[in-house]
Amino acid sequence: MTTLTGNLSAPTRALAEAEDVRPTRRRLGPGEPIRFGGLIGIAALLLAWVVGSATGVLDPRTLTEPWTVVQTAGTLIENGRLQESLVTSGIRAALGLGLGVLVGTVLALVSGLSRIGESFIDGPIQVKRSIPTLALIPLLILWLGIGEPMKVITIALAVFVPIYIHTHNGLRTIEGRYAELAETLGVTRGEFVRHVVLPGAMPGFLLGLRFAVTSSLLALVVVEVINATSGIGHMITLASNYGQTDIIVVGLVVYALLGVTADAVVRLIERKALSWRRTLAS
Amino acid sequence: MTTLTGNLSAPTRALAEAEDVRPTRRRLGPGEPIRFGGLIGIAALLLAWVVGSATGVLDPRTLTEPWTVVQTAGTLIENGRLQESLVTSGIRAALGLGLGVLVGTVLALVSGLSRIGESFIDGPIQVKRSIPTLALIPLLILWLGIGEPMKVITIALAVFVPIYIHTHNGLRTIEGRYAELAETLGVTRGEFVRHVVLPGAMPGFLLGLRFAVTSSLLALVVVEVINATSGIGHMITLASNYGQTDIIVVGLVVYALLGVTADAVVRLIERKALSWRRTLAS
Amino acid sequence: GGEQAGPRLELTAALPDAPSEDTVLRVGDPATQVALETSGLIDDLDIDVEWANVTGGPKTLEAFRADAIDIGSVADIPPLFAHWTGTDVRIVAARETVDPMEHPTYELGVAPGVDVKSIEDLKGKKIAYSPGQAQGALVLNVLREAGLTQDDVEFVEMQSVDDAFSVALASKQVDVAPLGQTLVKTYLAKYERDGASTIEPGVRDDAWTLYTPTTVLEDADKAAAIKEYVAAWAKAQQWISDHPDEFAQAYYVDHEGLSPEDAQYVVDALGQFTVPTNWDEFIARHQETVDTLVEAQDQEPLDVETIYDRRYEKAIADAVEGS
Amino acid sequence: MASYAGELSTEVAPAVRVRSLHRSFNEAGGVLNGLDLDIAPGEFVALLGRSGSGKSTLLRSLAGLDRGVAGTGVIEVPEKVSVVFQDSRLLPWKRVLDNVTLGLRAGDAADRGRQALAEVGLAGREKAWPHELSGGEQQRASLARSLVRDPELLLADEPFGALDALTRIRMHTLLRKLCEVHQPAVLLVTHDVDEAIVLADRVIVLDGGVVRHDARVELDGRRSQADPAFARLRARLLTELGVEDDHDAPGRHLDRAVERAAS
Amino acid sequence: MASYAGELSTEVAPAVRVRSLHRSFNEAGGVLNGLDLDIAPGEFVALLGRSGSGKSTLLRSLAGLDRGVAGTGVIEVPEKVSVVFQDSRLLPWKRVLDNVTLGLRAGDAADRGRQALAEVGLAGREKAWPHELSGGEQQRASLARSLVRDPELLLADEPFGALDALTRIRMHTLLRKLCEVHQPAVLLVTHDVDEAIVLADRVIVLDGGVVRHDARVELDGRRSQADPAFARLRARLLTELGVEDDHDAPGRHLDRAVERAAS
Ligand SMILES: Nc1ncnc2c1ncn2[C@@H]1O[C@H](COP(=O)(O)OP(=O)(O)OP(=O)(O)O)[C@@H](O)[C@H]1O
Ligand SMILES: Nc1ncnc2c1ncn2[C@@H]1O[C@H](COP(=O)(O)OP(=O)(O)OP(=O)(O)O)[C@@H](O)[C@H]1O
Ligand SMILES: [Mg+2]
Ligand SMILES: [Mg+2]
Repeated sequence: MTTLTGNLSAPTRALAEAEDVRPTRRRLGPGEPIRFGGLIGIAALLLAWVVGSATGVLDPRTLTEPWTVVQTAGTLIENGRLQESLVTSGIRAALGLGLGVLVGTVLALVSGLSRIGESFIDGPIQVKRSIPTLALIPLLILWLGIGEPMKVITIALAVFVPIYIHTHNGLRTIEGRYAELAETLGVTRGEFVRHVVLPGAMPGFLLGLRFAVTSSLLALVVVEVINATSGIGHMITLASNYGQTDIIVVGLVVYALLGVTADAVVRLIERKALSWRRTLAS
Repeated sequence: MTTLTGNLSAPTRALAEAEDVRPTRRRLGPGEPIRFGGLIGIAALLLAWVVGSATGVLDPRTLTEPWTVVQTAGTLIENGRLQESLVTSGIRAALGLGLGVLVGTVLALVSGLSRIGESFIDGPIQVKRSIPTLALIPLLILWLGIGEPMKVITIALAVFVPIYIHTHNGLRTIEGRYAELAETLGVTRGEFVRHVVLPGAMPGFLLGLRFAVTSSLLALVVVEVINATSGIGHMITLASNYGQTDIIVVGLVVYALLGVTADAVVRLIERKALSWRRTLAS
Repeated sequence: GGEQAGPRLELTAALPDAPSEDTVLRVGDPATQVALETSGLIDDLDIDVEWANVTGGPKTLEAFRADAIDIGSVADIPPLFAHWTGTDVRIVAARETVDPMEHPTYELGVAPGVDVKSIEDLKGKKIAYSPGQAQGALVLNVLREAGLTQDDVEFVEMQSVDDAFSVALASKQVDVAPLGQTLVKTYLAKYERDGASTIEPGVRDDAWTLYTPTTVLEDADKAAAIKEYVAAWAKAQQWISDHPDEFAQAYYVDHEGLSPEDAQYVVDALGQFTVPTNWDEFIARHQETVDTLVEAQDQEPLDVETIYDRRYEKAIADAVEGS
Repeated sequence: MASYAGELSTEVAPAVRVRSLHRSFNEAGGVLNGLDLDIAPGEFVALLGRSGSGKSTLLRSLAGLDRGVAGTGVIEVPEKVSVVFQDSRLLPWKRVLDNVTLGLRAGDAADRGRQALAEVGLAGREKAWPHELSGGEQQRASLARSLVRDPELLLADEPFGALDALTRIRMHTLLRKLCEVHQPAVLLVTHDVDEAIVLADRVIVLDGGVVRHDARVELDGRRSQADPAFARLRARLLTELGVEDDHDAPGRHLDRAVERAAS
Repeated sequence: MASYAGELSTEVAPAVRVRSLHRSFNEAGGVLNGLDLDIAPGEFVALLGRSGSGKSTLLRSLAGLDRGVAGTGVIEVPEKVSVVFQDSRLLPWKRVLDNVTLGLRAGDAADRGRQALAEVGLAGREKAWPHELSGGEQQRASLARSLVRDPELLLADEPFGALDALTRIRMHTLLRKLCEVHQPAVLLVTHDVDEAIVLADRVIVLDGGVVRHDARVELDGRRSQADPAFARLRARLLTELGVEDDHDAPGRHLDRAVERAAS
């Protein structure tokens, strides 16, 4: 007998209404999510940093001590540089992200739903993503100048690739039987896209978005090297030219915070938008 | 009546055995793949380059003409630099890729199958991927020196992130009913991983591999800046130091070739390994 | 630094004569490596050297902090920033150009169609400015020389990564930008017909140094090895000046992948080097640069003399005069 | 009842016309081997056949869903075809009502969908996700989806397989009512011979890739198993399907009787 | 035949013991409301009930698959439980044989799997992908997977729903044979009252979240619809399920008769 408690046969024990004895079965999935479990690893990382710095295992010239970083961040906030950088970079990243997501999604739809579209779009995108963004900058400067448009478009170029690939892949791996169903329901192509393709490709799209968000942040470091006077990327580049490790580390901490938060937000959206799924995770 | 041919009612026309009249139904999926369709877009790109260069629309000082690139490539092959670079970079990328794929997969399995594992592993990986690789280099140099191990590990660090995220995601989105099934079949955890988790997460893993392959190539540009004397990345960096646009473009063409080929190989593997799927694409 | 540290040496103590047998000096100085190897001078160097292909300020500094190399070869700006950001370094060798005004390391690139004939014309122009890089310091020095202040011009902040400056010039995003000699040739070759030009900066920018972390100098074996190395280095610089064609071929063509014409151009442009046996003037000019940076970039004032290890001044002098 | 196809002369153009239909999935052998079939407008045909005999394959051919499958033959079907798939095939990311009204372009689509759901006994479940429905409920939702769009041809692949007796009878009644109103041609796959006889104007048996048996149901009025004609037709169809007598259980009960006798 | 549970006294520990089982998916109301059930070792129980009455919910509870579902109650089941799911639930990435032998730790797993497939009429399809099987073939593959592992308790959720009459009889025979050899306790969900009576030692009807009706099948030897006892039990069960008379079709045929009379 497989039961949770062993003493059920004891005749004195009444079967109370609230009793809940279920067969124990080896659980193979990952089980219930741990509340705020995601923070444990980050806390461990922080702890390692603190301990490593305090004991001198980590050389402060390579990785500034956490307390110095807090202090430097304080100074940067006091003189307004950090906030200013955040706002500038935030606007750039958001614009680039928005543009990239839009372009990536549209291209993925065109290429995903028509073989002709695919044969024209897919190859060049594979070429694009094989080429370092850094190497494209001279071309972009020549075509777009060194102002904001160039920066936003460079970010968008970094963003649209994961969106395209994931959405295209998500779309193509929608189960064929749903397309069959749609065909027999006589839906228009527009309805098919809206009701079958987009929701079906949504998991792929959202995974792509997780990468796109990070890409938009990372692209800042590349674009803010050129004609920028503020921005997180500019702050980091400048500091690394001067070798100001503490400022670099402040920048990286900001990156980590932004990255982890953005990722958590996308995953929250994922959980909400894909609540219809019954997966190993749920 | 919805038929392919309109003249079926003509009494003279015998219904030959080979006649094949099927109901026409609006096709909503992408349809049959076009053979070598993927090359059309790339061919178009090449054509645009050739025409743009020939007509002078593309300034050769920004984007070298194709013929000059061929010529430069010829020179580089003659004096052996290209082959040497390819071999050096190839070995680095392959080692980094192998290591990264291994580590990424193992971490994804641990984190995907246990909530404890996830809470320790997932956060730090999100932090890692929010931070520009370039910014990690000083730390890696500190810990690993400036030799080959540092280069291979930096590539592996760039590679393991997409592998981890995609495999983890693929694993978590396996349909819950298959885990249920496995539980009732009384399989061991090992069997569960082998027969349910790995094949179920395979589509995700392979998508991750597409990104990993590109990442390993792109990471070359970053690592071969440091104490390298050959390699494609080194070649490009050196050439851009000296403004040798033609060599840069040769490097980029090599990148594009490698990237597109690698991607095509992974997609071929995908088609073979996932032949059990019935999707919009098939 | 190094795996097995030798006996400790005070920074003021006399340099020991010879390092112990197993001392290995890790050097990031590919040009000298090529010169030594090509000339055969390497045979005279009786210490073990492990060469690293690391150049430029940020990379050498990184490598110092990671204890990956012992000595680096850079212009005069990186040691300053190393100092200002907390890595204690010492300059152990200095090099100048024989005819510095004729052979500047950098020229000022002028965008096509922009009328700049001399540095006085810079007034009101858009200048690419990379704080923290040698190019940035050069721009400040040029302005000082021209009697202009930062307010007289418009700085466009951007980093001089790769050919970013020449691209910015070509697309007329900036009017003026400092270009290293390696880029001047390609820039003019491409855009001279559109009206692009370059002018000489009119300030000296030829200072070149070897620098090393003080921790390395505190290791008696390493300090002794560096004494050997700077001597060989000095001879190598002389050899480079005497054999420009051989060096052009060996370094710029074979090692760096330039075409022979470009290599020739660069070597000609850079001119002949000389290794001063007395550093007083060198240090005085360096102090000027420091003061400019302190003023323009709000850096902490520095008596530059303190980051020179003049024990090696004598070692070099002995070597140069002895030969 | 002139609308009943069974009573029409053959001059009227059939709603479905299939001629020498061949389909095969591999070289080994065909699933359909020269099948001919006519269904008159408004006619209700039940399709019987062994598991794996090709019933779904035929339905998919008629629905034009077998593009990739090798074969020849002529198929003519009306414009508006509606399919009830063997799996219920609800879009997992749409709630039940949205699944039912998908592609419905009437202004009152939602109302019609709600009504159809009520008719199949799913009133109040409009906002449920498909995975929250029981097997039979999913099947009924998928039935509602087909019925709500008034097809000229209804292809139903075992639409009542997961339903209990009472629900099944209700669905029969519903289907009959709708057929009377809209007069679609119907091809209904079922494994239940009784169901076939009760519902259909004609029962065909698929075997060896052709229509092996084609029986018009000549019963009238209340069709009951008690009717000897019903029983005769039933017995004939079961024989066609290879069953000597229904629900006989030679193995166990015989054995037990023997054992008992021996003990 | 002492092994038949129906003939055992109640002192023997039951294979399955369920006490006041409650399960609900939302606040609105429970699906199971204090259900009690004992199944003796080796006993074959058929479970009838309306679509949506909670049959699958009960089976999932017994299989320990409803961790997330709110509820209370005591469930005791044997160690080795095998489940035939309402959907066939074959792993799409494994060929049929691999699906059947998954987790089977016998040395001759492949042989046993092959034999099981042959027994359910799928000989030669070992290497097929699940999507290449017809609905009924998938169901049989999933049946083979459960039968090949000799469970102490077999929970089968409409395992014959997609099978034609002949195949169904064959599967009945197979199931009976295996039950006789291995004597598992069986809880089989079915919508077919005849099937329930033919196969089971006991038929229970689930309604309102409790066992509403519990009938021991006292028929012996050959169980045939012709047997009046069979017919009585059948009628009683159908009444329990809410059906007055089976396969009556008041609507259409009556209407037609009336119309005919009027014309
Ligand atoms: N995609 C496929 N590839 C290969 N064989 C297939 C495929 N689809 C169906 N078959 C085979 O064709 C035959 C007919 O299948 P079909 O689905 O038409 O049967 P069916 O009559 O609907 O059976 P059931 O009553 O079990 O649903 C079966 O033997 C099946 O295995
Ligand atoms: N995950 C769920 N969330 C919400 N409601 C559910 C869920 N699963 C089942 N239900 C509801 O619980 C009731 C019982 O479902 P169950 O699947 O047990 O029915 P069943 O008796 O097996 O029916 P059928 O014969 O149609 O398969 C149904 O009304 C169903 O809609
Ligand atoms: Mg079928
Ligand atoms: Mg059920």
